[in-house]
Amino acid sequence: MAVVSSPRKAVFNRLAIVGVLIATIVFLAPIYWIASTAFKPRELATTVPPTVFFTPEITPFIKLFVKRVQMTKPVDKATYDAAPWWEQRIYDGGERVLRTGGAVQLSAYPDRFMNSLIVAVISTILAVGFGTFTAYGFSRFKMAGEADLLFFILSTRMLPPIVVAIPMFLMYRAVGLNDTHVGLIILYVAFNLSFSVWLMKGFMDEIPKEYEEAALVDGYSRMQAFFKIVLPEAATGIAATAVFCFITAWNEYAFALMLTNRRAQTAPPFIPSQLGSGLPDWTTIAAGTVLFLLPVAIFTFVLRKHLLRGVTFGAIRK
Amino acid sequence: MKRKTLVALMAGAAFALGSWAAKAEDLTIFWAEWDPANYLQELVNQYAEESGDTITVQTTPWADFQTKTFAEFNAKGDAYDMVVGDSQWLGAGATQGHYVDLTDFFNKHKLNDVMAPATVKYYAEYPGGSGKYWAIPLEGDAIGWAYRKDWFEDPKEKEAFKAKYGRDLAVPQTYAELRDIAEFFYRPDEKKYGVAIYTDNSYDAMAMGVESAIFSYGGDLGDYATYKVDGIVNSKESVAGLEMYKELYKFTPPGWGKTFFIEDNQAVTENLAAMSMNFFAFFPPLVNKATNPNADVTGFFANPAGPDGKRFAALGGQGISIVAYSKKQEAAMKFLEWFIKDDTQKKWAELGGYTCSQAVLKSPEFQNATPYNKAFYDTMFMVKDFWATPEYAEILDQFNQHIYPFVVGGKGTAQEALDAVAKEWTATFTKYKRYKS
Amino acid sequence: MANVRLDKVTKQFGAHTAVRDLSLDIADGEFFVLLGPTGAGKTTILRLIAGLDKPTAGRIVLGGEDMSDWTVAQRDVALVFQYYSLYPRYTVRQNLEFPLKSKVHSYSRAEIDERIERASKILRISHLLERKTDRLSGGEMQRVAIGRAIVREPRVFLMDEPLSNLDAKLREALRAELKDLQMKLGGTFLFVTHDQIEAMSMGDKVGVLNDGQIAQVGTPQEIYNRPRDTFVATFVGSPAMNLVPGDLAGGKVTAIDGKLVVPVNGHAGSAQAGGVTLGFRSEDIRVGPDEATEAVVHDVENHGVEQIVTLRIGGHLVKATVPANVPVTVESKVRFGVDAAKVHCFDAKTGVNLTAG
Amino acid sequence: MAEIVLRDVEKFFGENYVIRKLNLTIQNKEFVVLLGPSGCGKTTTLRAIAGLEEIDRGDILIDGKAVQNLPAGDRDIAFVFQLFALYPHLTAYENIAFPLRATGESRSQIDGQVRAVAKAIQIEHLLSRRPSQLSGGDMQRIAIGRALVRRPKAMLMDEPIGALDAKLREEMRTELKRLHLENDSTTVYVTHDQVEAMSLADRIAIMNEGVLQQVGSPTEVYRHPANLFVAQFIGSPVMNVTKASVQTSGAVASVVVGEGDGSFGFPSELPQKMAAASHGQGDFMLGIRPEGVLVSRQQAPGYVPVEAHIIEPLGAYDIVDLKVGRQFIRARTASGYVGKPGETVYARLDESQTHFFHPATGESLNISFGGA
Amino acid sequence: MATAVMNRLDPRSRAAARGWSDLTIRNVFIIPTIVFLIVFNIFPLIYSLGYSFTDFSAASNEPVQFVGLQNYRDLLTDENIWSNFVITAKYVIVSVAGQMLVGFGLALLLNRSFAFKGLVTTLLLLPMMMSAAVVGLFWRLLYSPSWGPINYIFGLGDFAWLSDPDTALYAVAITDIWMWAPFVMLLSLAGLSAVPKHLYEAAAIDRAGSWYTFTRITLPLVSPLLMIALIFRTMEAFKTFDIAYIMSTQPTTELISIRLYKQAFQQWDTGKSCALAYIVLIMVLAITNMYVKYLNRAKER
Repeated sequence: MAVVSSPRKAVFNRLAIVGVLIATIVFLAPIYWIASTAFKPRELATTVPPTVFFTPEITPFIKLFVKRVQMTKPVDKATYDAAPWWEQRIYDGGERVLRTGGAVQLSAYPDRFMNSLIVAVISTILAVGFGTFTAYGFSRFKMAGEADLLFFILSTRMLPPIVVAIPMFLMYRAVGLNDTHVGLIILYVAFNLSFSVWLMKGFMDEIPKEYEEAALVDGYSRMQAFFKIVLPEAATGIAATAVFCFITAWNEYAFALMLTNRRAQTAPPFIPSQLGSGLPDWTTIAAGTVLFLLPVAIFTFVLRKHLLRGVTFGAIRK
Repeated sequence: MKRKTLVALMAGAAFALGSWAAKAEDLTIFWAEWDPANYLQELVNQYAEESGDTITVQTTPWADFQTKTFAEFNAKGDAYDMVVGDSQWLGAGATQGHYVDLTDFFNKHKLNDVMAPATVKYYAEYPGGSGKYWAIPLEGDAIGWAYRKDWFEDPKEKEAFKAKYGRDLAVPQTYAELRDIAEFFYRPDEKKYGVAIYTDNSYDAMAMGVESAIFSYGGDLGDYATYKVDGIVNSKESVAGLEMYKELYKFTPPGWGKTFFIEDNQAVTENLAAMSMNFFAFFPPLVNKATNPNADVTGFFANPAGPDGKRFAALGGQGISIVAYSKKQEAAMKFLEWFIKDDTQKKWAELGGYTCSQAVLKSPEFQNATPYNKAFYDTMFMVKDFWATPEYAEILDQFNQHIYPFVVGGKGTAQEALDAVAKEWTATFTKYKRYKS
Repeated sequence: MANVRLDKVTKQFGAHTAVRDLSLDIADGEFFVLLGPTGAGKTTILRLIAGLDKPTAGRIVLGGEDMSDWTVAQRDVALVFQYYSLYPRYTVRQNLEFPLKSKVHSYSRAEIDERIERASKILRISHLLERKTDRLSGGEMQRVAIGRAIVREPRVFLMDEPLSNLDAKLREALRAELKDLQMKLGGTFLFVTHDQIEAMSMGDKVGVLNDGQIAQVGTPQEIYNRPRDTFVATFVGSPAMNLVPGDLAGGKVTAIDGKLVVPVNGHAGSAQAGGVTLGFRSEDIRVGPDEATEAVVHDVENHGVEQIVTLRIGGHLVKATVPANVPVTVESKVRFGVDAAKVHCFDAKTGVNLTAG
Repeated sequence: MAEIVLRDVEKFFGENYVIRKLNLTIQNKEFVVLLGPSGCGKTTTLRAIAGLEEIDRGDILIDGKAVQNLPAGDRDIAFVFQLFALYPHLTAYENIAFPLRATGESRSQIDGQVRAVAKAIQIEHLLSRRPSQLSGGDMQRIAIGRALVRRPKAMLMDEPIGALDAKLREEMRTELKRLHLENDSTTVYVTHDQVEAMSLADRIAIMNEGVLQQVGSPTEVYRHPANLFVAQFIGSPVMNVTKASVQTSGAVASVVVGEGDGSFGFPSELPQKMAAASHGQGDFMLGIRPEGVLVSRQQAPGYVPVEAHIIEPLGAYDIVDLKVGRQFIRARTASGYVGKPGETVYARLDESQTHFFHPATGESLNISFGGA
Repeated sequence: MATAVMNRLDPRSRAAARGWSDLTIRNVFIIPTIVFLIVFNIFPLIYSLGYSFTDFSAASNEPVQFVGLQNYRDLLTDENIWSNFVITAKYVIVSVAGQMLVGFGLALLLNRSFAFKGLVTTLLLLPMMMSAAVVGLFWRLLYSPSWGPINYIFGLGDFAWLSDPDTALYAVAITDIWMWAPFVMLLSLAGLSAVPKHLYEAAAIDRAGSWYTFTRITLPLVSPLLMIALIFRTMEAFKTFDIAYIMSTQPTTELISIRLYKQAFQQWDTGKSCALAYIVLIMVLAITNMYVKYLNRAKER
């Protein structure tokens, strides 16, 4: 199905594809650079010109997961030889592993990562879930002042987080939600909910109401019709919305920085701290970044079809 | 998402939520994210073996250490039992009730005699000379310098230097000498530069560098007792100090606009600079061959003197305080008693901590333990500190706001910058009713 | 099965009145067609009966019981939609099972299978049972939709233009099938359409709807031959009935600038003299050399068995059905006359038919 | 104005043909309708002529010039789309002016031309409206105006009134025809509606599955369908088609429909004609339009008794389903002629309106009887 | 088939068929969200509005004093604050304009079929999936004249992106563009694919050239979606905190959010911070409202 085009246009078309490839390379270069840094020996991370060929190693990932400390003098040979291979890698880097008793101390990364997972997953489920219900409500039922309510919902997204952060901080302090998972989850839900309602409303409007009405006529209640018919149909929209909400919650930095300390702190404020204290350790921080990018990238990649289609649906019709 | 995975995730979440409260028995020390905190962790692990109380050293990056700490204080949170707080916070910690008064503890253990005088003065006592103590000096620190011995000792360089400046190329004793050497080694064509200094203004990095120069030049930041600043912080000595700092910035590597300890250390390891300013706490990586290929040829010296021979260095380091909102103050007190023991202090120094114990500092073992310990020992008796008033953060920000554009941006003159600082500081102190009239 | 009665039903959507004070009786076992143009309120009436909308005023009675407070599920009616009539992502079988698995019914697996088998046999969709609905043709989809309605034997079948998205041939075929089905099942059918051919060919009774009100109810023949007003007259029949302004005087109508004079019978003959609208169907026009009125052939449409000739008389256009074998060329002159027995005379203002009672 | 020639045009989609060996000449000023069910390739053919679709083989000539490799804009043809394809953000005026502005004509010239066209299609009062404020009919008029304003060599229309409702369609049909009459533009028109095709076309080209089935005037294709497909596609109600065979007993020939479901008398030359059409005595497909099925309430010579099954009253006439054994044959009768379903009536097939088709290929056997 | 037995539902199944009424469902579906948003978005705002008229400091236990409009007066006459706003405006304009240009440009390039289109599109989205904090950190390194690859690759020598007060803001903006142009691209792609194909065909028939088609058809029809992208990105750019905070400490890059952060969480001047937050909020609302009005006008057509 192609329009007959002039040779000039065909050339242009080919040029455009070349342009896409170049743009992709340019856009991906920093990410490639970060990813390759995650496998570099520390001293090659910041060379100019950048080191392209090197023997990849996983030391950065080992370092990411254990608590280390700078040594002032080289380790003695006996200790070195007695150490397992991964610990030797750390000795090679001029650091030693911290231990409590005999046990290796893990770094905070696994905890923070887990916190991120808990907070992002739960807040996404809640934001998308509530958003879906509310969008359905707005889409199917009449309500006085509906337009105003919808604008109100959208406008909550406009608030700069810092604006809300101060009273939020005070409120949380008052009720003891500071530095808790629940506190962060609530915050991210509040932040994403308006967006979710807004997007899902677009999708719900697109689903013919005849489907549910058919189910009503067939002897089902509206709730059953909603769960059996509407929800599966809204899957694309839910997926697209979830991707956006997840990306936002997963990467949120400012609130996580201000409202959590240790118990509930997520990874974004943590990763930059891996830079080290004596010498910059870009490899470890790159390793942390790569691992942290993986879940969201996989999530997006799996749902990419929905995402691309989803954006079309939701955004065009408001 | 498959239902099973979802269930698994929820279960995982529930488990994680449920396990929050688990560590209630432990003590927590809050500090910034750096190696000394790790050494401290190792030290307290030994305490745990002896006493049974486990202690966790909780850390956060330097950039938000202050924010985090005060957010927790202001929330009257009990997340931390002890805080290794910056010396400048002492005022806020003491007057706003965040710190437990340790005067009795101090006097009982005669810590005035045990700890180095400067550390007691700046880390523990507030207000100055009041005899009230809020912290136990824990980590001594100050500004010092690393330099490239191989560059300095290269005969060709020595000859060229002598030809140009009419004296020998040697470790600088004054800022003027330091400046000349920096200029001498500043060779952008060879990707070699003169000096690496602090320029990050997000916290106190740049202020520490600048005040070192100002103090050595005979200037000061004000009268800490009367809060008088005009005519002091913008005195001609202070202005000269600031100008010198600005002069040094000319010989830094390119793009040296947001630098702190990491960059300054990197300047040494990556052959960028002949001399590099840093806190002593960050020198360990420079003497380890694994982390610094130039470890063998890296030397250290104390902050140089000003034109009048005055010699000071900005104080870093911290004391440890007990948080007033902690529910485990007794256990914390018990730990501090253990911590001030000579043995502990020795151990602390061995692990890599900068003890403030005079006995340990004076011991030859300590002074010879590393190439920079001697310089550290020298420095610790000529340190001066920034303001420690409760409104410290505000005046630090004001200081940065004017110093930074002058040094890095080349805006205005040193006099203008410091005049503006004096004006704003006066206004701020007035606002907080610091002046008795 | 049950009869349906609408009793003075009004439905308003905001300021817009979709159905106005409408009463209607549909007998048990009757195939009733609601015919009307887009926006006449046809679909609204179906939705009111199904319970998908609530009437603003009036009662809806099903099998003698007032259903005003019943929920959709309780009413136990079947509804076939114009669009989106099948559940997406389901197979044909799942679609057919769906109404049998609701909480209000409790059928055994065996019974469900049996019903599906029977329904799919009747509709000739047995070979499609395992297919996903997005892989069906339009005709198959509508058959399945009807199948979903008949598996559960509802009290009333409601159909909202189920054939309008199909192509002509399929429509013709399904028309006969539906009619046949209704005769077999003996159910009460309420069928909504804007296509007068569908209405005429299928309905036991046709209700013509205009602007939320019933314009006329009757058998197809009644509607066609004795339209109550100009709306029904033009809406039913293809090509539409010719309407020309005329003057009634002395039992005769003079129309088209005096070029057409027709005697009128019935009530109209005795009606008051004055402005009227004269109506006659295209098949009631005779074209031949001996006829009274001269006209120019404006357009000829070949319909195979016959031709529809548009005649131009001054500024008026009139359509005539002419056998296929009569040669007519565009812009040539012909003469025509009207079968006086079949003309209708409408009040010029109200449009009410003055001819028939 | 132009002559359009399609020569051996082919297009495939993977393994499947979309258009197969299509040869068709559209004369200058001719109105040709491409007719066929959806997916038959008619729209693809039209779009290929326009340059909206590439073809894989063959030539498309406009005024003798091969254009298959030219982009649409260079072919100087106009195209009216099924869903109007009006530019939604432009007013009616701007829509009509678009093709002129695109080629950079002067402002005053454009204005004159737009107003002239608007007058011709009677939409002068709508010029300042946007498409969303217009009815379907008006939108289609504007789409046609946009095509006309260019004075293109040819007009191509893709189901231009398919989206309108029945009444409007009827009106627009007449308008389109008059417009063609006045403009004399070569027109290729695509539709799946045989009524439209019959009433508009000078010639109809019927396509099925990418293959051209028959080209001819409406009367030709109605009266002499080349094959079963055409026979059943043209005409409403649909032509009755049933399997049948010839039976001769003495001088009397008769046609037995279905599996011996009923037998109708036919002129005795049928067997010879069959033989001449080289089809022997085997089965064939018999086609007869409803109006060729003659129904009588009384027994009459040649008429056989049948049962009326369903009666569809259509006003001017009725369609009656006659039950012949297990077969149904639809007849067109005068309105109300058959009283009610279940009645027994008598029927005969009018041999002059009977068509005979090859049972396997569906091709017409070209057997005909003189007028009844 | 027409068995009379099944014509009526028994009363039990009729009751089962009742379920919740539509009104109940509507309320159950909508009200929790509204309440949630009020509690966690609006209530805090009211809370901080109250504090904005006081000298409250979250860091002290001193009694709170009502100061009226003093905070607002101080802020609106504070030159530093104004310079923060000017910086923010500059940043928003540069960064959003860049994102729109790059994003829409990318979408135009991508808006054709080629192999691996889906993969390429998803890969292009990677930057916006990263944490702004990490992005800032790495871009600081990328820009570094001593250690970063950018100057080396582009042969810029010692060009000091972030240390030069005049270029630092643009350097941050470039990073923001890199990160968020994909978002604009995504929305633009959606907009482009939503332009009915037959309009392009009509334009081709109408002999419109590529440029004419682009300006007269593509652009006007994509503009509502571009507008949505613009609104979102402007809102977000106005709120920018993390990237700029991590990348640069230049006074020339001190966006209003950073000023707000310092004032609220470093100096603990809570009352004044609340007032400043309110000024920011009003500005964002005003800008958004302007956009939304324009968008509605564009949609009405």
